[in-house]
Amino acid sequence: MITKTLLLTIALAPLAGAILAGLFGRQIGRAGAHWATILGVALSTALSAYVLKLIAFDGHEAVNMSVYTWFRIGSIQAEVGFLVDALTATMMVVVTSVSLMVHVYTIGYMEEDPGYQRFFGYISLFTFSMLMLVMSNNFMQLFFGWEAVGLVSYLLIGFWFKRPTAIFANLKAFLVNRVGDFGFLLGIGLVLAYLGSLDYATVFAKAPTLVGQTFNPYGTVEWAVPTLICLLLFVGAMGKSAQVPLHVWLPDSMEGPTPISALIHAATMVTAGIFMVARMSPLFELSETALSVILVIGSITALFMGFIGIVQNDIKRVVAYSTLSQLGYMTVALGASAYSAAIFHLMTHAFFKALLFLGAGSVIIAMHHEQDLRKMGGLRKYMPITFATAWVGTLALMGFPGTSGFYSKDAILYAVGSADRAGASFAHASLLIGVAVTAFYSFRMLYLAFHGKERFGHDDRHGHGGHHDHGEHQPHETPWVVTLPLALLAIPSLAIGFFTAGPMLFGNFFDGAIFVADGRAPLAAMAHHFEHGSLSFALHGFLTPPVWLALLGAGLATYIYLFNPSIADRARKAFAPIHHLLERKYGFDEFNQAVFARGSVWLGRAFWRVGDQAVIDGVIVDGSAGTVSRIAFAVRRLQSGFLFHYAFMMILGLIVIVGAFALLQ
Amino acid sequence: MIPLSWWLTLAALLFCISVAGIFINRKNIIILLMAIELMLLSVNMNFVAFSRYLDDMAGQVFVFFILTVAAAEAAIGLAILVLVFRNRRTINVAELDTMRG
Amino acid sequence: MSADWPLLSLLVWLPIAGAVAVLVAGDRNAGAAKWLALLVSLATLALCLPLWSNFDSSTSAMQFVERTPWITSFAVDYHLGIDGFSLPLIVLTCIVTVLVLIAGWEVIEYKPSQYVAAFLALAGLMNGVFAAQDALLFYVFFEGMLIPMFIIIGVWGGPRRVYATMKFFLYTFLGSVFMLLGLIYLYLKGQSFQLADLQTMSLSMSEQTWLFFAFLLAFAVKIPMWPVHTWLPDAHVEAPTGGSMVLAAVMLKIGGYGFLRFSLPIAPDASAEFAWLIIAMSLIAVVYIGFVALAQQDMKKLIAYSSISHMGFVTLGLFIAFALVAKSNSPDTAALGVQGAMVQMISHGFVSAAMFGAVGVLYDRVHSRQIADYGGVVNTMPWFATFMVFFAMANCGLPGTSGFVGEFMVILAAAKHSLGIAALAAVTLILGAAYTLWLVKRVIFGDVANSQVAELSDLNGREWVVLGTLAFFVLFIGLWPAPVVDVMQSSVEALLRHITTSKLMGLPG
Amino acid sequence: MNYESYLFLALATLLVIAAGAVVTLRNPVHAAMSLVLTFFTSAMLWILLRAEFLGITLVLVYVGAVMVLFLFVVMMLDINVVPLREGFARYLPVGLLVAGIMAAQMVAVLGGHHFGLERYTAPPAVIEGSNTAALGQLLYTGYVYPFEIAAVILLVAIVAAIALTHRRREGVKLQDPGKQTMVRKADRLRVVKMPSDTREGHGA
Repeated sequence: MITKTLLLTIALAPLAGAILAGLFGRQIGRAGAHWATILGVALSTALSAYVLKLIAFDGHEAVNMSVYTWFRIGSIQAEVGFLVDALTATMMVVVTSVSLMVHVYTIGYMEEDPGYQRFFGYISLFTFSMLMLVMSNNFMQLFFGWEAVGLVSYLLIGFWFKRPTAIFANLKAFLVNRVGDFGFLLGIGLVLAYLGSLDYATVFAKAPTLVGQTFNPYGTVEWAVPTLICLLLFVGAMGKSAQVPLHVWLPDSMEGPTPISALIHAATMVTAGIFMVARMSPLFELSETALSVILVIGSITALFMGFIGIVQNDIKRVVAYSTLSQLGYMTVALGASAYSAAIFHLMTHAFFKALLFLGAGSVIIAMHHEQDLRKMGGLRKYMPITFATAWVGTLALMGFPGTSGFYSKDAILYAVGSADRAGASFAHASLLIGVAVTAFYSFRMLYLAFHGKERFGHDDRHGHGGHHDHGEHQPHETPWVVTLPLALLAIPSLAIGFFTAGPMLFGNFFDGAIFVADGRAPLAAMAHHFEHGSLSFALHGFLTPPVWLALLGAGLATYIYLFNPSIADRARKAFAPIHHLLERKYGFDEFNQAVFARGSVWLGRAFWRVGDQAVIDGVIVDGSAGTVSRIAFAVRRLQSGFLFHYAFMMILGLIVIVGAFALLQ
Repeated sequence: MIPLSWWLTLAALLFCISVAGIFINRKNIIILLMAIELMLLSVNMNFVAFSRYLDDMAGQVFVFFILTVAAAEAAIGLAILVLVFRNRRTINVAELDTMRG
Repeated sequence: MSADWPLLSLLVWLPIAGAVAVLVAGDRNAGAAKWLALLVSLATLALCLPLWSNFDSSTSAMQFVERTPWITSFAVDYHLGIDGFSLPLIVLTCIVTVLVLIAGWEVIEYKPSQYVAAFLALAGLMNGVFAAQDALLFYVFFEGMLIPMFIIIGVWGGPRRVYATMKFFLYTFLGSVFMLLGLIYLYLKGQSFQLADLQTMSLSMSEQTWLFFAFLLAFAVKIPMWPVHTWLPDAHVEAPTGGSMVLAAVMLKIGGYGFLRFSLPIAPDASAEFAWLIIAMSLIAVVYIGFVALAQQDMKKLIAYSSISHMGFVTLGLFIAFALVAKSNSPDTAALGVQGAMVQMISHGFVSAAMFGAVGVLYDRVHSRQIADYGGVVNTMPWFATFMVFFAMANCGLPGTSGFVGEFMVILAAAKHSLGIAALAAVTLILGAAYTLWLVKRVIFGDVANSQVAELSDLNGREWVVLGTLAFFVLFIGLWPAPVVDVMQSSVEALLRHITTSKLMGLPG
Repeated sequence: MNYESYLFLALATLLVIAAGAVVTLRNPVHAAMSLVLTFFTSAMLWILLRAEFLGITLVLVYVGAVMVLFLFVVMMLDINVVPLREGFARYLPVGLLVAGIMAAQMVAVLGGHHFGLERYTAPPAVIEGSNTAALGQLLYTGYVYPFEIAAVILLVAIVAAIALTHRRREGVKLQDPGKQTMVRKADRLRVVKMPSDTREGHGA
């Protein structure tokens, strides 16, 4: 039975761990810190799994309860409460399990880092915030979780605060998230304005009343209210899930330690936006235009970020851009009203992307914090487990039939294919190309890192060989603490799709949580292929275009990077302008930096110099004081001290008076 | 017979002469004091003339008081003059401008 | 402690008597003077407990009323009383005074007893302002309050303190003179200075307009609103840490409180008429000042500009209530707006006091306020850095901290009225985060910048108490604002009922 | 035009010339003397106006006291006249011009039109009773307080004049009879023990 105490323990266990590790880190020592947090998160994972079992298998109906009233003003009230249904349960399990893996992994990764306790405190605080976000039953608490997660990602990206690039990246991440939150808050404001409440239940119940209403910002311009609300909410999702205009912070967030890249910037936080849109499906279903906008933006992100992934040389950046591209896929799924497919892809992606990130982290440990793919190669001999798990992750990412990635990605492709919304065809095309691109860059990374000749050899060792004793420069497998999570994550990356595809996509797993307008059946096309189980669907997969494209991409990569590396260089010279464009990430960063960062500082200085100091202070405040003293000085000269001047003035006065008297007579 | 206007014109002339006096020699305090005495005299002239033509003794009473005040004023004026001379060794108005603003 | 104690008079006159006692103790035994002052301030804070517990939040009538004739010839009474609006502000004043005394303990060597006495007097006068129900008594406290602050900035301030304190005093004084004119006019018209009478007196539209602008000038300078704000950065930069904390925490709120007590109830129709003007000025304050804060090089100036930007929300919250009530007749959202303004005042009191306290901690060690002189403070002062990041987050309105509550309510209320206003107001989310976190990046994070930062020592016990208490309040209101909101709810509703009934009633326009 | 008007004209021109001399003469003593002449002429004019008491008072008070004071002061202070006259030539035209304008204005106002004979009929040639009696009558009844105040003013003027100019100059030998009488023996007489100088050898 799901009770309030159960849910509270799930949410607060990580918080307790965080407080213990964060504030009392020195007292409880390094071991104490990681045990406290791991126990907290483990407890939370177990209970979440129990809750998922109750809801998924024992048919426990959704729970919606309020913990305490945040504030009540007349009819408007905001509470802190929990809504646990299929969607929440899935997300809870995904968040807590990935967080647990990352916690265990961090023991190895952050071994010699001075901020050990602080790091553990932060990641369990993150788990708490993510759970609050996921489990909330009203907009206020959703926004609380939303920003708390942004805060923790700020703290974690800037964890190594000595590195100037890190503290630049975390400021940038927070500000871009805040731009998203700006739209999000306005969306919430409109929801309150038009539906009078912040609570999901009442909002979703009254949602249909929005359909006819229009909002005219100025003059005769009419905007449909549902579209406006949904677009504003989606701006929030764009900020958090890094969709195209607001994606700039994700690649930079690789400055943070790898575990958080896995936890936050692959599995959980970036998916918050997708979760939010899925949770708000009753609202989004009301507005056709909003969904097409989501569709278009998702496809742009998926395709163009994928292209950048090809030219990246930093192992973490390749995975980061692949995350961006996969998020694009999920957004497209949302756009096609296939919310369940999006959540399904979110879940599978969480596992295999976390796997790839942790694998990359393990490679980085082995290479003594060397992240450049061009200095790696042939690591398969030294790191068998990491190599194997990396292969599993790559296959899942590529969507090789049978792997979980295959099921979720195909679901999205089918959904987009059958969607008859504006922009669906463009989305379908870009996703298909995206499949090939994804396969290409993931295999490129795989080969550069693990296959081919060892480029970390002895020639450039002198570069920073100093602090290494020469005997140990051979990379070796990372300790069990690192490889165990890799193994544990590899299992769901392969199997979870196979087992859960049926119930999640076509069963009534999400019925209570996700609402799809009755006219639309996005996954019908796929269902018809799926009658006789996921195995046959997998085999059938080989006959479908997406898999061919994937194999094509993989083959191309294999040919170039294994057999004939020179092609890569020739290609780079041949398509130099395109390569340059991709290198500079379409100029987003330079543009933002120049226009927004320097622009606003310049504007601030202009306002301050001109507005405050020159106008208000100079003219009005000191100005008036100045004129008074100037007048006073002028009058002062009248009193010259000479008697005759005074006499003259008296007499002139007399003449004037007598004159006036004479004239007036 | 002498119309009242002649008297008033005479007094006005006197007054203007003293004003001219003040304008002309700006430097010598004594002449200034004398010019002030002259002004007072012209004022008294008017008073007497009016009291005569209006047949009302009040004018003359007033002249009486003006005389007393004028005398007092002249006395103190000269006392101050003496003091200024003692301290500054000069009574040239152009050099006495320490009391400026 | 039943309610028969003259709580409010005690709250007002105990600190002032304490100030006199401390002055008598004099500089000879400064230690005794400081301990006595702390004792008095703690006693005053203790008085707040019965005030809060005996306060009946269900009614909006004045409570703990004390009334005795004072100047009989002009019907001026010594009339004290509090309702939902005054109570939280009085409690805020008492808390901040105690913290400020602790903060300035060792730092002030020059005439410490007078420094401490000035703060006690200031506390008493501020309590007086919040409790006065007689317009003239309010004016006396309103002006009296300037004197201790004038001395605090003038004597213990920084290099340009004379210019700053003179500007501060004249600016506020110019504003309040017009208020006095208004009050006198009202007295002549209604033969009474009691606030209750003034509020119910029927006034023609033109009278109301004149009164509205008289009050507007007085309180706009105090808040400070956009065009008349330039005194605040100078005053803050030159004021000592304690002075800055009190100035930011409480004195700015008197402007907002003044709107609630005077402009809105006495001239409702004029307020409704000119609500658009105030909303425009507040939005300019939020956006324009936000950008100006971005370009600051001096920490205190940056925080001063940020508090102007935050106070823009107060006036925005108050005056949207009119538009909401008039146009889309949704009293609840209007109440949300006014509640948002009040909570924003209280939370800004704690947050800005904490930020100035934090800068004070750095200033006590390095004697510089320039951002360029710092860098990588986290390496040598980890605990201070934790506090600073927490308060920075509160300053840019992170949910879970009190900074968020006020802005959240005001933006939601604004969204009901017009999306454009809400959008402009919400810009503070981005700008606030930008300038605050950029400050944190340059000062806290990064490598140890110079030798001074290298030998910084972390917080001592005293600073722990100050920043700890403020952090507690910021977090408490952030996580559970209900108690503060419930106390004010009935007064807010009463105010809204009052300002929606027009005062014209057939009077010539 | 009868005898009276001729007399008036003569005296008036004399008065104007004397007044002109006061302001234009170089030497202050000459100026003082011409001021004396002015006062005498105006006294005569006042008597013409049947205000003989005031005429006499004028002569007594002004010429007697004030002009003497002036001369006394002028002679006491050895004023170097030259610099005092510097601006004379330069400002003469301005002075005359201003005086001229004023005179014109006043004449325009005080001229015949307003104060001519038809407005103010000529007073009776003969008045019974003495002017002094009438003045005294009025002074001691209606204007008693002002009269007292005038006396006080004079007293104040005297005290002020003395207080201002009086100075105690040190080094002035003067006797103080009071101190002289209070002297005692000890102040004046001091008994000193001296060795008696016998004839041979001038003492031990």
